[in-house]
Amino acid sequence: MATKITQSDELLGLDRGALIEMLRWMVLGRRFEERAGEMYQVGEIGGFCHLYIGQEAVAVGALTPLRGDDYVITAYRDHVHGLVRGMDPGAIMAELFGRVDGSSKGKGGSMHLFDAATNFMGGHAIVGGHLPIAVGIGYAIRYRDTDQVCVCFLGDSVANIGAFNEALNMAALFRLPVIFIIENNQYGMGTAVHRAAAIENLADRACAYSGMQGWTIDGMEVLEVRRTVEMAVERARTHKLPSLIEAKTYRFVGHSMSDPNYGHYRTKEEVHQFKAHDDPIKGYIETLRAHGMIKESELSDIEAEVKKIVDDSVEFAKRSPVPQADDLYDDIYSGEYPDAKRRDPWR
Amino acid sequence: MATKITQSDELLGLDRGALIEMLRWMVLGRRFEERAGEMYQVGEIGGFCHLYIGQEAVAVGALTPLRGDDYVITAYRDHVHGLVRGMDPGAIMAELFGRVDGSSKGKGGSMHLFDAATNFMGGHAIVGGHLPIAVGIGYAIRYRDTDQVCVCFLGDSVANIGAFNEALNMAALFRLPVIFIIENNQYGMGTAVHRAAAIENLADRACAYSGMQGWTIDGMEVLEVRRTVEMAVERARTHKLPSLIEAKTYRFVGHSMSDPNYGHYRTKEEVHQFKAHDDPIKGYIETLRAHGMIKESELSDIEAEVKKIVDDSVEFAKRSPVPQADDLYDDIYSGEYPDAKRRDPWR
Amino acid sequence: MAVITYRDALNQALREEMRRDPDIFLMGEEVGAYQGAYKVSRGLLEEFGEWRVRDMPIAELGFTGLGVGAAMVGLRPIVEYMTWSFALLAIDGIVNSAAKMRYMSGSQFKMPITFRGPSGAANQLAATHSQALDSWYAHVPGLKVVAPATARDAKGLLKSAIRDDDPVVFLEGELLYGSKDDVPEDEDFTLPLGVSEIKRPGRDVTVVVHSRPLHSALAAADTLEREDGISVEVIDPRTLRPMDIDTVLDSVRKTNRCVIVEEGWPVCGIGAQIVDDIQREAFDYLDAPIARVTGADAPHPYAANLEQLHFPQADLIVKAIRQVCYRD
Amino acid sequence: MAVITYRDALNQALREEMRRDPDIFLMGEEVGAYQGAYKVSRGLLEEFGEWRVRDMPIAELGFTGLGVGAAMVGLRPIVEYMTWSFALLAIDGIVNSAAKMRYMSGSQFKMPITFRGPSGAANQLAATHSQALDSWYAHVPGLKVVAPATARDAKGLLKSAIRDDDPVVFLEGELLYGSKDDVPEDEDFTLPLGVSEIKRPGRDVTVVVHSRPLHSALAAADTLEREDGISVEVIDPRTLRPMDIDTVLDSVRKTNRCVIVEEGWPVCGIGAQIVDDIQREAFDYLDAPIARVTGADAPHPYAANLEQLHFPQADLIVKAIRQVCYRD
Ligand SMILES: Cc1ncc(C[n+]2csc(CCOP(=O)(O)OP(=O)(O)O)c2C)c(N)n1
Ligand SMILES: Cc1ncc(C[n+]2csc(CCOP(=O)(O)OP(=O)(O)O)c2C)c(N)n1
Ligand SMILES: [Mg+2]
Ligand SMILES: [Mg+2]
Repeated sequence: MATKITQSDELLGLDRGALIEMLRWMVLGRRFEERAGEMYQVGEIGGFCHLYIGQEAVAVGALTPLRGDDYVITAYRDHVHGLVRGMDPGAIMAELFGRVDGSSKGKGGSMHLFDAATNFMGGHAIVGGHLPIAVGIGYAIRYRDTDQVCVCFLGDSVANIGAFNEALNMAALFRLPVIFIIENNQYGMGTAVHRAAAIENLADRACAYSGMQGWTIDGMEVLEVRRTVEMAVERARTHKLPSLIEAKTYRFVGHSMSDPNYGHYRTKEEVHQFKAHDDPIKGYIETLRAHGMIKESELSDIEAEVKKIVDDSVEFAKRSPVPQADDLYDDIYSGEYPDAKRRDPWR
Repeated sequence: MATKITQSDELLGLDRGALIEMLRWMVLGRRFEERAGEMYQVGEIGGFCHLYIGQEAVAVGALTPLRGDDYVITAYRDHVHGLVRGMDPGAIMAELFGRVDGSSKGKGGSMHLFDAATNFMGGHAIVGGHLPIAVGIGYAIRYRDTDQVCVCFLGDSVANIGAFNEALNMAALFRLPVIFIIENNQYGMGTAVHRAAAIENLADRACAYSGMQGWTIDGMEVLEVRRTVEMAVERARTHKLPSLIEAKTYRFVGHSMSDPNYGHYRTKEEVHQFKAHDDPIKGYIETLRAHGMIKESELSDIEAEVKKIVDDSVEFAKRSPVPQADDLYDDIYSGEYPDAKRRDPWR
Repeated sequence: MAVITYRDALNQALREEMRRDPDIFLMGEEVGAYQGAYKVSRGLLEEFGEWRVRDMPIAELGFTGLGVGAAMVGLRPIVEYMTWSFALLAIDGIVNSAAKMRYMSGSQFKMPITFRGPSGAANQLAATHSQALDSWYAHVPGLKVVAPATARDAKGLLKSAIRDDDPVVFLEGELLYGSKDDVPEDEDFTLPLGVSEIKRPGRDVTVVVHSRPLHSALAAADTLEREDGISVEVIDPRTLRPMDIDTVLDSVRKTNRCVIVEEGWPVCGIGAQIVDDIQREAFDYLDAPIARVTGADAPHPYAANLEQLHFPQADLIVKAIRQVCYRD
Repeated sequence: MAVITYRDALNQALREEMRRDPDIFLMGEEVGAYQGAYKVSRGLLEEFGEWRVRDMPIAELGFTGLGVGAAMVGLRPIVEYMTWSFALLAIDGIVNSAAKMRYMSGSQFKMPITFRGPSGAANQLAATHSQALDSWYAHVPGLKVVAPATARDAKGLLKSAIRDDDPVVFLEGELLYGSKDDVPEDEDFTLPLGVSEIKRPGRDVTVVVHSRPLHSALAAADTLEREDGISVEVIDPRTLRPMDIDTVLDSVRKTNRCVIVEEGWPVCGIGAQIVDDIQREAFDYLDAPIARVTGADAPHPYAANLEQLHFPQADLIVKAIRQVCYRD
């Protein structure tokens, strides 16, 4: 395990622009999700909608050090990963609204965001289902002998499912440049990690795969996440070795929009405790302040800028039309789907 | 990892009767399999038939310390486990022949032996498929609060499949009295272990599950296997803790009857080397001799006794009739299968 | 009798059976502390304790096999899938281990296990979370498959499924949990597996339909009665394997026309099998080809309007019935 | 043209396609060093090296997903299952990841992947190793499903499957690998997906059959011609999804009688769907109910005599044809 890094360290040698850029992404992630939650409440968004509020340091710390030609893949709690990867906020919001200008033309929804242009490979809703896909992307990288990497985010519960073992074993066996980042937000839905996983630190499961390095880090500190991921990227890009990073974090909201913030499985106090004392955005602002890296006016500038982006995304989504009936049978096959009418005389 | 035990040690304090009993089981296993191989060659046995020749020390060392009310489960290379567990040799041979007096009335075949009377829970042909079943048996033991244990044998390749992670995690999480014994015979079919598993000693994967103890031992030494399993049984019976034992062994024959003894994936020399220098039966006889625990006449007595058992099993199998056409539709449901004729007017 | 929800009917069935037989236990994701993802298991952990109401890690294959193992040694597990869509990961356990154990062991081991959970689409859960694979399970000898459409059926059939010594795939309707119905409070109330029910008697055309689309079919029948004077007989097989096709055949021999409705995809669906059975056994009674109304032959889209279009809605059923009655 | 085995025809298809396109790679258990469990991939590791012919750990779900990921970034994976029975462990990867990726991403990602391997029973492999789940795959929108019965079809269709931009489930016959046939050596030889072939023309009755039972059906046709003077038209759809049903319909409109044969279990099988299609589109042409001959509605037994009984053998097909021709 790496030595503990704290944000009061040397700020990773990043310049002020880069440091503030990270804050901007975190704030955008937070505000976008808050708005998505509101839009869900008013019925513009449906289905399962899993918000990322509280976990922003993980996606931002992990994605900012990547190159544009690297690959990123995650589970269903995917809006902020998509945003920080560079997806158009309007395309995401429109997707959540189920509109044709959504990233998947309204067909994928919240859990299935994709963006080929930014190598954002989804948005996968079956727990563990995307780990082997990440391994396949890593395989293709080695197949083509490039120095790209693939970053794969996963929830804590994934450490207990079968695909985890298969994927990590293959990644280590074939020496693939894949970085697995467990976002340990302490619960898989309503189940505390220790009630599901027979191990204390999930990253210690790296021990089962030689060549795999494990790190357990504070996922509330964006710079710690970034530094660790930078080390993992170096291992992957240069040495073709996979890593397993466990970022300990917390979700401030319910599992999905249909789950209350607290309830049977965690107390109101616990949630408030985290919000008050372990908010990754507040913490990062403190660090920047302590180093004199941010002016107060910049904070409000960021908020204003982000608000406009989010407002615009909602406007864009609202203006976008819903799909047409015929779209139901599009996007199934590469060509026309010849059987549609035969199988379906009534629609 | 446990300290290395050698057979020249104190013979585990077993009396001569018990020591010779173990030899008898090993010889029975060997001769039974040799005969099964012959019966396959002459066409009395069909399908896939996986022989255990070379691995006898594992089953015998692991099963002899168990109680009658413990449970045993394994994969498709299962004849000898069934035998040593106490199944009737005739019922096994008849099953291999596909006859009604077979343990499964001829319906299961070589890969699917079962014996409810001896708590022999199969005989499972899908790699990894029986690990969760073993966990369920362990769960039932705790549910009923008895001090039984469940011993689950698995091949080396199973360490790389998903069910392995799910099963071992659950066994550790719920503290189940399950002992997983990897029979590492160095190949999964034609794939050397190191070409499939990104770890040197498979038992080290116990590190991923707290409460799970891992041991890597010499699976060619029946007393070493037995001593280790005795320790694991104690952990399971008394402390409700699971174990993962890796017994390093070797199969002297092909993967199944349709695979030659050596070929693309291993050399003739390698096989001969093992047969000449690491035969578990020869080695055990040496140990017994060195300790003056066996008379030469006893060796031939055992061979004669075993030969008779095997001969009788073949006789029994030959005399047993093949199933009747109507049996096709039996054993599907607990009651009559009412739809059979409607679905199947022609048979 | 009391009017209760489908959810509560299932809860009653679980509770009553678990009280009756200490070998029955329930397991699955979030069934305990969280009170069930859809609250079907509400209160059971408190009453029966953690060994009988067990929260599982997300490991569908693993806990399916756990159930199989426990059943082999005499317990009677109930395995809840948070949704049947996730059972795809466990399908080897269901099809190879559970369904074939009796056969492969020559009846040495029975398999009294119930696999249950919500199946089919809910609201906008999109392609991975919406499938109704009823016909897959019905395809497999060794399984029994049950899909109740009402609270009463849910209770009576779940109790029978739990008491059954064979593995039962019990498909609940994700969108039916809130639907209400008169349900007997009697602990001895059960409904037999393998018996169809005529949900609405009629003379002119037979509609065969199970699970949620039953309600669309009943609505369609109302419309047709009112607008076209067509009298529709609606039959719910309720058990898809083994299916009581005789009730369907009797009806078709009377009405001479048939429409089959299901939520799943069309190709090799439940309806295809019913068509086969009818044409084979009542060929001469048919006055028109049998029509099928199914879920669209497409993955499930997220967008609300497209998703609605995917369902076998009442208006489509009306169209189909008019056509088989030559009224279009 | 050369007379070669089905196995070698597949080997040729793989080799030719891999030579043509460097993005194609093959993976699976024992495909490399061991030369293939059934020797279909013989010699390929030597020619193409380990990145293009990759031995996999026993991790069907994992390497299926590996293929999906590689396909998403532009490679064209061929995933070999040692047998399709083991693909049950990977079915979430096939059905949720591969089949729906294009839909869920709004066509941002295509899925040019071929899943192949032996399907159905071999000799006495018993219940876990013998299933023919053709109808399961045919059920799923997003998949294409191919099941060749001859060496020629195997080569021509596998090449097309590999070139196809959609996920193709390619079901080989475990007992067909040794069967021989005239196969074009031409590298440009392909056969289109979705086209049925009349394997034997006839006048009196149509038999629809795919994969290994084709040969039983042809044998049955010979018997009937000889013994009963019944002229049987045998059609092999070859592609089960999308199926060229028009060829079948044309035939039935001519013969007015039909028997459908398949190796899989009966309930919701391929034949059920063909029955549905025929009765819907050629209802008035049928002079008798359509009959089906399928694998027995039972798990596969080990005993040789029982297993033979499980198959849709020629004698059963003869019986069924006689019945639909009212000659029994
Ligand atoms: C295979 C599977 N089983 C169950 C579910 C239902 N489910 C969705 S999210 C979830 C909890 C996952 O928790 P975790 O991995 O910790 O991620 P988090 O939601 O905390 O980000 C469950 C059980 C699923 N999507 N897939
Ligand atoms: C899930 C699954 N995949 C593939 C197979 C085919 N198969 C049968 S045995 C075997 C090799 C297993 O090797 P190992 O676990 O080391 O056991 P051993 O045969 O050496 O005893 C394979 C690939 C199978 N039975 N199940
Ligand atoms: Mg979590
Ligand atoms: Mg092995």
